[in-house]
Amino acid sequence: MSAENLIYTLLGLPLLASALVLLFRNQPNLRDGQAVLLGIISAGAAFQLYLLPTGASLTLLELAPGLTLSFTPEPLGKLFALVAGTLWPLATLYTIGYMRGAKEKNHTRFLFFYAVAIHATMGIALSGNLLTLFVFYEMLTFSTYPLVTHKGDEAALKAGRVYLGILVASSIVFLLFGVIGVWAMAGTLDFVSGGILAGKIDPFYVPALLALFAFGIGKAALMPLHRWLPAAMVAPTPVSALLHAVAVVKAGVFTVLKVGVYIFGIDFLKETGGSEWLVWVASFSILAASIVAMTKTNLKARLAYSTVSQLGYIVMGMALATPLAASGAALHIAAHGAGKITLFFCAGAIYVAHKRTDIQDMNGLGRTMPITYTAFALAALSIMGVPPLAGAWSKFMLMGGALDNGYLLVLGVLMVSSLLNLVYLGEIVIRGFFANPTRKLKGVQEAPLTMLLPLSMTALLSLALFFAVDLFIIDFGG
Amino acid sequence: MMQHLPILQVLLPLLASPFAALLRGRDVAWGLTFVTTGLAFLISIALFFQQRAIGETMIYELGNWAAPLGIVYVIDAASALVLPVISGIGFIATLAARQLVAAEIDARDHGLFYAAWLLTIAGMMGQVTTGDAFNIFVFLEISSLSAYALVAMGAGRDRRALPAAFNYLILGTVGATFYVIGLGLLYMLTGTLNLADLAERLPHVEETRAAFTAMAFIALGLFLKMALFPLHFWLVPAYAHAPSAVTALMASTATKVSVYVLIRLIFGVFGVEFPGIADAVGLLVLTLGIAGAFVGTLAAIVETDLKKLFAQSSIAQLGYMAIGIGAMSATGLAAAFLHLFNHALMKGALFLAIGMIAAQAGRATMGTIQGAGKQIPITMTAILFGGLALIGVPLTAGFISKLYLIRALLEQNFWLLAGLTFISSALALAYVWKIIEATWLQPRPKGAPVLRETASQYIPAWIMVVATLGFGIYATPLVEAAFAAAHVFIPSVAGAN
Amino acid sequence: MQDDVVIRVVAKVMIPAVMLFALYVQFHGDYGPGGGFQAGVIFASAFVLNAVVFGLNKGRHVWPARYNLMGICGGVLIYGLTGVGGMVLGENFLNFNVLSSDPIAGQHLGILLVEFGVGLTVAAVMVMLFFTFAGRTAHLRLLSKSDAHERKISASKKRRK
Amino acid sequence: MTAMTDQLLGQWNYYLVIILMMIGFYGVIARGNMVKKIVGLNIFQTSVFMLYISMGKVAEGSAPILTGDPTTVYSNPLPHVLILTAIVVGVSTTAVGYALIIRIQESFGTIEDDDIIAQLDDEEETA
Amino acid sequence: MAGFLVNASLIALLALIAILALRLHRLFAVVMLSGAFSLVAALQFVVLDAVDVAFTEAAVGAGISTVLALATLSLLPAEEKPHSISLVPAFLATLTGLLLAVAVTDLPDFGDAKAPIHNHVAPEYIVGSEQAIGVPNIVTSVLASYRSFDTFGETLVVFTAALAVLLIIGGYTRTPQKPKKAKRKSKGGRNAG
Repeated sequence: MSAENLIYTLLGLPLLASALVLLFRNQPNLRDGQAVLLGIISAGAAFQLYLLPTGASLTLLELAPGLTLSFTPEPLGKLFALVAGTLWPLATLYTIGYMRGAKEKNHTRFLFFYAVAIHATMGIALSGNLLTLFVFYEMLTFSTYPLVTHKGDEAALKAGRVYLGILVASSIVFLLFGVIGVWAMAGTLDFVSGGILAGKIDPFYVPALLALFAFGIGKAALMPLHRWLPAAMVAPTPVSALLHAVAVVKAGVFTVLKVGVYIFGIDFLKETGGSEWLVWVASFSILAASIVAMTKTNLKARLAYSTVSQLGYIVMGMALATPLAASGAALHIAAHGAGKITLFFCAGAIYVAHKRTDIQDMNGLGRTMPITYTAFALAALSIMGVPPLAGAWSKFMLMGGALDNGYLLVLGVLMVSSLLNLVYLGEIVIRGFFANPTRKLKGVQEAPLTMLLPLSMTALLSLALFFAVDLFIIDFGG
Repeated sequence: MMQHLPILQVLLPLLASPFAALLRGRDVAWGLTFVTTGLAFLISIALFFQQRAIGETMIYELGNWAAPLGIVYVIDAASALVLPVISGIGFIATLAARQLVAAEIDARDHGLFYAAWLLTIAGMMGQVTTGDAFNIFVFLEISSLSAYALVAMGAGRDRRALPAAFNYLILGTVGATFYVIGLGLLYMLTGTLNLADLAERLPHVEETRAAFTAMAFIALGLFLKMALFPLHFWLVPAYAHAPSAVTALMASTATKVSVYVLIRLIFGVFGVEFPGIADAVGLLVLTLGIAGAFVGTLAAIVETDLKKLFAQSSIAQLGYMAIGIGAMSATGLAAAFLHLFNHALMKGALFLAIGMIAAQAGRATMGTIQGAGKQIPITMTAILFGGLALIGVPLTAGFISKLYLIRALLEQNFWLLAGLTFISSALALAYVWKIIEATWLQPRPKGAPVLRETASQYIPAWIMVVATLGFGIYATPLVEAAFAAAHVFIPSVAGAN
Repeated sequence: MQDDVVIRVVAKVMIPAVMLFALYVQFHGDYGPGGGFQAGVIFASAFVLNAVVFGLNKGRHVWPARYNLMGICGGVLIYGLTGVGGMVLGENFLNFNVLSSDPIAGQHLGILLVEFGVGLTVAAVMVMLFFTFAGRTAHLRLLSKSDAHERKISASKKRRK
Repeated sequence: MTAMTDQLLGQWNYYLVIILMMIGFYGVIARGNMVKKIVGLNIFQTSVFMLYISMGKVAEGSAPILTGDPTTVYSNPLPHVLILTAIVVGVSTTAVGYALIIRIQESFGTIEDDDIIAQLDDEEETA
Repeated sequence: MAGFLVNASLIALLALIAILALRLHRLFAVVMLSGAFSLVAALQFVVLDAVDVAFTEAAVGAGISTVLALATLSLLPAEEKPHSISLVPAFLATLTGLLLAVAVTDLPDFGDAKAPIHNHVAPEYIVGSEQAIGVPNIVTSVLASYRSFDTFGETLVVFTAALAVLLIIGGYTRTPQKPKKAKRKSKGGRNAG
């Protein structure tokens, strides 16, 4: 298939899936089955698009002279599309298992918005200019709101309010201004490798403009705009998986990275030093989040804060303004995606099997649910950056990037955060395998296959990523 | 017949009005109004394309007396752009009026009501089309007088409409009188009243203090008419207590016409080179515009009566048009025209939707609409989109005008102003969010009146919403038209888009 | 004054004279000062005088409100349609030359017509204004008393029958 | 001498007219009583008319009614025409204004600005 | 010189009347004074060769306005609430006045035949109307033919005013006397809606 058709396919399949979900709302198996099937197809399409040479472009319509809705898959976008495309079917499969296992209601509505969210994510990944990206960014926010408030009780609504409030406000107040500012100065919004702002803007304004984006993209959960992420933990686990690994936060950091690379341009950032301040903000975000994570005993909350700190890595990768670091950041999107989704899958599996969310109640569980815990351990190691797991490469490249620009302190930050990871993720694994159960674990056994299958696959994925890494390293020149 | 379109545009409603006044029985009068406004709308569209096809200014000499002896009608890129706004809004508002007016005005008054309604529309179109400075005043008074009466009709449900109308009358007349004074000075200096002729003869006397004073008085009068901060205090009560249909009609047209007349006189007669204009109008209007934008938005945030809330936001939106004018550049003017057009659409949608609620519940307050999202989802969605457009979210018309406004400011390196403009417009999020939350995220309180919606109630508002989205998704022709309009006053120097 | 015969008699004489003067102003406007507007005002004043002296109700009978509105609208239409005549005859709106074979005559005709339109509207409007205001504020002292007087007379008439 | 008096005459005329205008304008914006506002408005407008008529005057001119005598100097008719229209507009506004005053008196029992505002404030508080 | 004296004294008289009209508190007197103001203004217009305008001003200002005002007064309290001179408006008025005064200094002189207004458009009316229209009263020919559209507009303004007055005090849409009533009314509206 030609690149154009692939773009259509990737954008279209999720919409088709959502439509079919509504159509088959009364035949659950048909409804769920087609979602998974279409997911698998889209994963294949994403992979094929990833292998195709870049350069294809597709313009939907022109709002105003020089202002279009268009899609141009560049390496970074294709990588993100691949991540989202591959994780979608797994997540859907898992969702079905979870929803049936945990007796949640409104499957149809849930699956519908799930698919719409994937559509928005694809739009973000393939967007050819800032405007398109912004549109799909907002679409993602609004389509995930019903998922976050799925339970519909007071707590869920409150969380939903925080979620919408922070994401919408930040994007309208800062991001939109950034977009308009860029357009007014550069006369275009297209993503061009090497950036479009070089020479168009007085270097004095660069840090301010960058700030508009860094804080405008609330989805990147850069402190202090991270509050919505833990708040959204009230949602069912598949949503957390979607938010943390597949769509929302990934879309956030992806946007930051894309803006840094294709709007500002790495070299431009480097020579103006406009992103230096962001390095330190990111470092703070990394460490602070990790420390908060250690204080949490609720499993999902702890994972949430670990995400916040991991996102800091990616933002920092952009802020370091070296090709190596940027590639590292890009790779980390994939690595952390695979790792974190596994962790959440496991958390969900534990909840379904054991109905517990607090870490203290999980002593010795590893012996009754070995597969889940093995997967959890693998993913945790990957997040910590232990070879032979995907996380190792990305962290390594980030450190290299930090060295290139002589940020020795950043090196320290990365080391410390890895140690902290070891502490707060390791604890869970150790309790699982070696601590003695606080009470009888009668009747607790592995979660249903529909859940085990995805989580073990994603776990293996982070293993595979380590060896096939060459395929996923994007060269941003240098 | 085609060559008569410029006059028919205004003449049709003018002549239909006496008939409407004589008609008893509300549906007859309404039908006549509906048909007339519909025809006027078609004519204005035809004129727009006719003018585009010809590509130059069309002149219609009334009584075949050539200017400056007689009065001429002028259709150029600018008036051709503004006419469809007025006639279009007039048409849609009439469509909605059938229900709104039935709910708020005694049926025996409908004939007179629609007569005045037609006059105010015709008066506004007359101001836009005419090429004679004094004729502007005459039609200004036609539209204003009928507007005072229409606003006062709100007394049928809320007596506060009466003092509102009275103050509106006093201030409106003062504004018009200031305009006449300024015009008198101009006439004394040049001996002509024809706008084109004025523009031609003014340079000979532009160094005089009298010319400057004339400009000051004309500008002041029109500031008052267009409710530019701080001369805006008459607007909110007038819009808030007028009948819903009237609010919908006037909120999206009345002040816009004054903005247009201001542009026509300041740029079309005095011109950007006129000594002192950059400070007197440029800077002044810029500062007042920004101030108005903030004052209006902040007032809207704390307001709980929806009509008042959106009236306040109109103050802010007028501020943005003023900013576009104050930028004193082709892009700025184009932005002003764009926002004039787009804001008419959004406010039309909002006030039509709110009018429907007010007509049912008596008043439209935050309490009235709390949790109404479940009961009248379609109407509330219209309000949602209108609000998003006010904020300037992409894919709505509001985004386009904001885009060019900021660009106009950055072109001149007004960084601070651009920032302020954007912040104030982002603040709109606060009051729009307030409404969204009340409507969609909160439960309907116990014992709250049950709201209903029928197709005939929300279709008018939705026509506007669709237009708002349409011009947000495909704005290219509009942008071109706006720049063409701007280049009527500021010859093309800055690049097209 | 309400019972003052002198005033009532003088008024009876005055009113036609005023109307005549109004007509003069209306149609002599081409040659001297005056025209439709002034004529209309004067014409209306005759009715006002009538109503003031002989009472509101009687005044109303002389010129019922319904016709009044017709007069108001009719004047506007006369003016407008005179202008449209120019259009129909192939020239622009309000072109009077073509109203007759000879331009000058056409102009005269046109001016006559439009001035009449103005006069009609203005007269009708002024009468309407007076009656509406006076009707709303019916306890205008002088009016109410003359009304009372009127009632007395009609009552006595009834008795005679 | 005559030139000087003419000068004086001209300037004086305009200045006096301006003073009239300002008296009227003050009446409009200063007075809380609505009848006073309307009266002030009339004075304001009438003096503006006077400005126009003054500018139309030609020294030793006569009313612009053709006498047939070619030597006669006529004053400028155009301002007269404009002001005729303006006067009519003025009286129309006045009529509407008085009509509103009547309604306000009926439904508020007063025509003083501040009293009405006070009433409305009480209403707000009770509501 | 005589012209000047007449002019100046008339305007001085006008100023006197105007000030009185604003100072007095008895509305009846105020209205009467404003009528007088119009009459004197009419005189002034005659002096300035504007006979038509004088005629109209007298008929309107001293006639209609006064009648309407009296009709209105019969409803109103006889006295205005006493006010002290308010400073801000006075300041604004003076400011506007000064602005105008500055402008006047370089306007063409009063009665100056060389002023642009007497040499640009007006002459064509004075000379041309004879042949083009053939009506001696130039005002009439300008009013009814050259600028006939303005006069059409003027007629429409009168028409509008009539509509407005009919709607406001002649109409059927009444004000609910108490806020309570308004609520009930609105409820009715809701049931209808």
